[in-house]
Amino acid sequence: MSEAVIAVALVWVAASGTAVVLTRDPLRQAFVAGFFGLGLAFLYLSMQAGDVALSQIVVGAIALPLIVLLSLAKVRKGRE
Amino acid sequence: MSRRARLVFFAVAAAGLAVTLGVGLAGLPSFGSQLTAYARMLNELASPQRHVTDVVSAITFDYRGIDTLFEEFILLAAVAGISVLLRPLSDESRQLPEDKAPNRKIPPPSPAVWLLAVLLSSLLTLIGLETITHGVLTPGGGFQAGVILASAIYVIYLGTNYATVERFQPDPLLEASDGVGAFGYVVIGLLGLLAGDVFLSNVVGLGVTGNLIAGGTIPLLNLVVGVEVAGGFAILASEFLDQTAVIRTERR
Amino acid sequence: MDLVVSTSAVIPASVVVPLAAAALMVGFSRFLPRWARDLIAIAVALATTALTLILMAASAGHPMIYWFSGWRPSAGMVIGIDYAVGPLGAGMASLAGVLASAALVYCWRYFDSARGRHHALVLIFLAASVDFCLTGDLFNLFVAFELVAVTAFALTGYNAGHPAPLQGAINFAVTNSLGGMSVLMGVGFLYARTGSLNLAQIGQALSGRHPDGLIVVAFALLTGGFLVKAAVVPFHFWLPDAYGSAPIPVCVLFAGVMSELGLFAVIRVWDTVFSGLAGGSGPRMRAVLLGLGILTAVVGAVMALAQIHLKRMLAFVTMSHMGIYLIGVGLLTPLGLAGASLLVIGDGLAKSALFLGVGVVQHQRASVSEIKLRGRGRGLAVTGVTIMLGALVLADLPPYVSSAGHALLVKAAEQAGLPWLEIVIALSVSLSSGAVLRAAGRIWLGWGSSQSPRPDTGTADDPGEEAKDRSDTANSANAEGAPGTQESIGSTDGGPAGADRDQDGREWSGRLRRVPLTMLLPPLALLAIGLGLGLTSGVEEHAAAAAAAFSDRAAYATAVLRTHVGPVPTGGRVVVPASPAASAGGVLTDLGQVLAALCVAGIALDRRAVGLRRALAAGTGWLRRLHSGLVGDQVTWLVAGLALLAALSEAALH
Amino acid sequence: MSVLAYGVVAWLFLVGIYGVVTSRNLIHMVVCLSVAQSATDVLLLEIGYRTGGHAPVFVSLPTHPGPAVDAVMQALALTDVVVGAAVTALLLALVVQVHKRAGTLDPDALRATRD
Repeated sequence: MSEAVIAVALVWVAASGTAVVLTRDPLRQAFVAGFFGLGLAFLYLSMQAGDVALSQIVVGAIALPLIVLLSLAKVRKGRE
Repeated sequence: MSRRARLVFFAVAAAGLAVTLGVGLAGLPSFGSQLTAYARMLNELASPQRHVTDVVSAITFDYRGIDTLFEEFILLAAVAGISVLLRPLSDESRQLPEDKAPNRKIPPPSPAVWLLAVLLSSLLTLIGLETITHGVLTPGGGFQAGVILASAIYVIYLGTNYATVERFQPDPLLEASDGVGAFGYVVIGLLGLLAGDVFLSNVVGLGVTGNLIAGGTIPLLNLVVGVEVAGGFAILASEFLDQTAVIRTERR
Repeated sequence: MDLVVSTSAVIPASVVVPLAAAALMVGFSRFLPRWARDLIAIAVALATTALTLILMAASAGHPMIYWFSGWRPSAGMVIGIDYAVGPLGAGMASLAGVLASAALVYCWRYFDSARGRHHALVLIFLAASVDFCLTGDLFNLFVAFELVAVTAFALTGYNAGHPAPLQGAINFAVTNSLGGMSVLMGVGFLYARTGSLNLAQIGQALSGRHPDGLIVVAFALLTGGFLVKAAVVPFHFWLPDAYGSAPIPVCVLFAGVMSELGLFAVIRVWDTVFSGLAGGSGPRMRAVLLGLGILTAVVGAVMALAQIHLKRMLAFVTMSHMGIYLIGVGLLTPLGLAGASLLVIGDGLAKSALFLGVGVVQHQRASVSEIKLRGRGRGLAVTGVTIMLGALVLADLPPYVSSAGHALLVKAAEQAGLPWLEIVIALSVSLSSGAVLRAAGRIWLGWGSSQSPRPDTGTADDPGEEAKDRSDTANSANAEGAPGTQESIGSTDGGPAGADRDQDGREWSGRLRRVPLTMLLPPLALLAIGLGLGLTSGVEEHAAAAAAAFSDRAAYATAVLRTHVGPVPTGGRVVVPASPAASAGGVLTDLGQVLAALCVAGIALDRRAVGLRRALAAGTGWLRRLHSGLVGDQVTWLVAGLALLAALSEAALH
Repeated sequence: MSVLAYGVVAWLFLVGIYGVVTSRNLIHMVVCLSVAQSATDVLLLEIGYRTGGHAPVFVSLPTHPGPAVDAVMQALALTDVVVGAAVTALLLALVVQVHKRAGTLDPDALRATRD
């Protein structure tokens, strides 16, 4: 059973990773990256790696999106 | 190279790298079939020797403690680098944040949102502190808790405005916590040296397995790393926020 | 060779002292006056250098093993992380300490309002370099690799007021973090196969076994990642962008220490892990490494000759010398390694002196374009002598330690039956030193034409770039009074302003300010150290003994694992054929190189040889176009390089 | 299962690098680089996985029957996540400043000191 869960998580991670690369607009990409981070955390949890899953959630859900969105706000403001 | 030439060249190179990775990955033992002797030994030894239940924190803070010391300084260097890179330069100035700018009338945050922000922020702080203290027992620990504590500050910004959050994160305090956290890790390591043993060796009583305060120096290191990471990520977020909200470059 | 598990506190102190000082400086630098920050940083860097020198002396006879957290191996199974301190590693760490101290002293006036964080980053860089040289654990090597990289990204982009350093930092950051990922995958593969992360134990597990696909790919990924940091062709494209635009004191750390760490890791991993593999892969692997080394040396030298931007020229000189060190290391013999290590020390000091000299020129003349500086070297005589002497030392001027290294390298090449290597080394050294001598001749003696040799003016030195280039010069106003907003390094928010910054850069237009001593002395001190080392007797024997101890895999494994493994090493001393005839021959070849460099400079400056120069410029046009500075191209080259290296190591190891 | 598990590692790494090489926006490139970085974490944890293994937490309660998962690999992956976050944040800071000074985010339009 756990192997099936890992397989699902692997497919989710591979698909969302590709989606992150293919979405060229950085704003939408930030959200897809959040989804990709969640997939990674789910994969790590399914592989019994609690510590790494927690730090992936924390980095992927809090640190990375916050910084990417703030950078986008600065870059977008600079353009007007 | 032109973009097309680069794409063709990349396709060939990526095919080569794919074959290389394929050959390497094919040599690995099949997925989930192998547990190395080193891992089996540590899984058995960690709990009786270090009186901790979470083997991963025993490995990160004791068996391979010097790795984590350098990992903390990677974070310290990154945060110091970012605050150096994003500092206001001579042709830039700190002006009124956007929500206070004269030509923009932004309604003050409604009390309901402000209350939600306070509740959420205190909840996150509790979760952060709990993650630090339980780092010895369950998955979690200094780094994860530090980021959660830093996010507790930024929930206030989401709920209110820039001026309010500025009060909650004075720069001297954040820099001090960042520096003290990293320095604390070194001091705890030096305890072993001062006691005549080697660097990072455990000189603090081990306590009873399963208790919150058990595992000798591991809870202390967890706490110190939590302080450093909280200060570090708070500085990180405040630098990016300052760049967005406050710092303007005079158009030459 | 007795085995000692040293519990001396010097080993952890050499890493912990700079780290603790950096942490305190990040935390509390805003409360310290500026001079206090500089003094503390310099004192800590010098203390670290002293500690590593003690380690070098103490570990001369036998490797000193230090187990952190007290976890010694039990039943042959390594549990904790160890430092295996040998004379070669400690020597490299001492060089890092010396250069960091020189850079911090140079910073005293250069960055008048340098922030405490800049010094903290330099100290963390130093600590990471020391850990890189001493660690015996493969994953700790990766963590030190990343720590050196992170501090280097931030220091490269320090002049955030100009696009060039920032673009250089981005190219540098993207390629080096991909190199780091490749190293980490190599570590994962080796752990999956041998179940250990300790270099000695992995070496034991692999010794005598025939390499299969996984081991070959693990070698290629590890070595490829380290070669990215060592800036070897085809991984080198980030180097001119990063070194050519970083602030001068940072260039000293990069050119003298960081690239050499990459090569140190390559030979450390080969000697302790892969050299025990069955299948006699030594000679074939030697061919691969020598090929890469020769390619890097020649490409670096030719590109150096084609530059007129002084810092980019020195970046390519650094790359060319990395190729020469790789030739020495690639011979895979202790004598070759000894020659390469002496060259690393001698040339490292000389390259740093050159960068500091160029820094003085930029600080006083607000330009780094050889053409624009033509004939404006008067008043900077000391710097002129420093740069010319540094260029001659790079060409292995006899009394200097680098000429001793060159002599050892030539002997090693002969012993390996490849005497023609000496010609390749002589060619690339004379070209690269010739380029620097040409620049010095044009600036200080006013020879040569004042037009840029190439019709296209897409050089980095268009007036706009150069006018803004004064960012490195912190607060000095440009004597020519060109407006250009004065980007001072310090921020406006209360960094204690140096006296001359208050008048916002107009206070000395016209009167050339005297070059501060703290900017003049470090280059001379570095050259003096090189001369001193060169004159001490027996430096070759020490280097040869250190290299022999370094490349003795069985002795290393025995020392680390404390169980007698395989035949007890005889610890045979490497016979250094220091017969007078050989050393006389060595001196002759060195002088020959120096003369060749002078001839190259002479031809390049001679007005009549315009046709030759234009032909050379046209001939290397395609090479210069390859160095496009685009991060997409550089990453593509990196991927191609990894795949190529995997194919070559497959052929070599099987 | 091995092919899927290890195939995802190679796929993520190459897709991440493809994103970096063909990117037209520096922020997009940095996020693609973090995708490639996560491929190394997945590889480390896959090497450490043991079929039917439970998390390396040993409480005194009746433990899960099978062996535990490799805790050393989790410690390495933890360090790698931290390194990835640090490098990504540093790169974003560089990108913000490059946009301010060079005015563009297109990597192909950026010219380092070309010579």
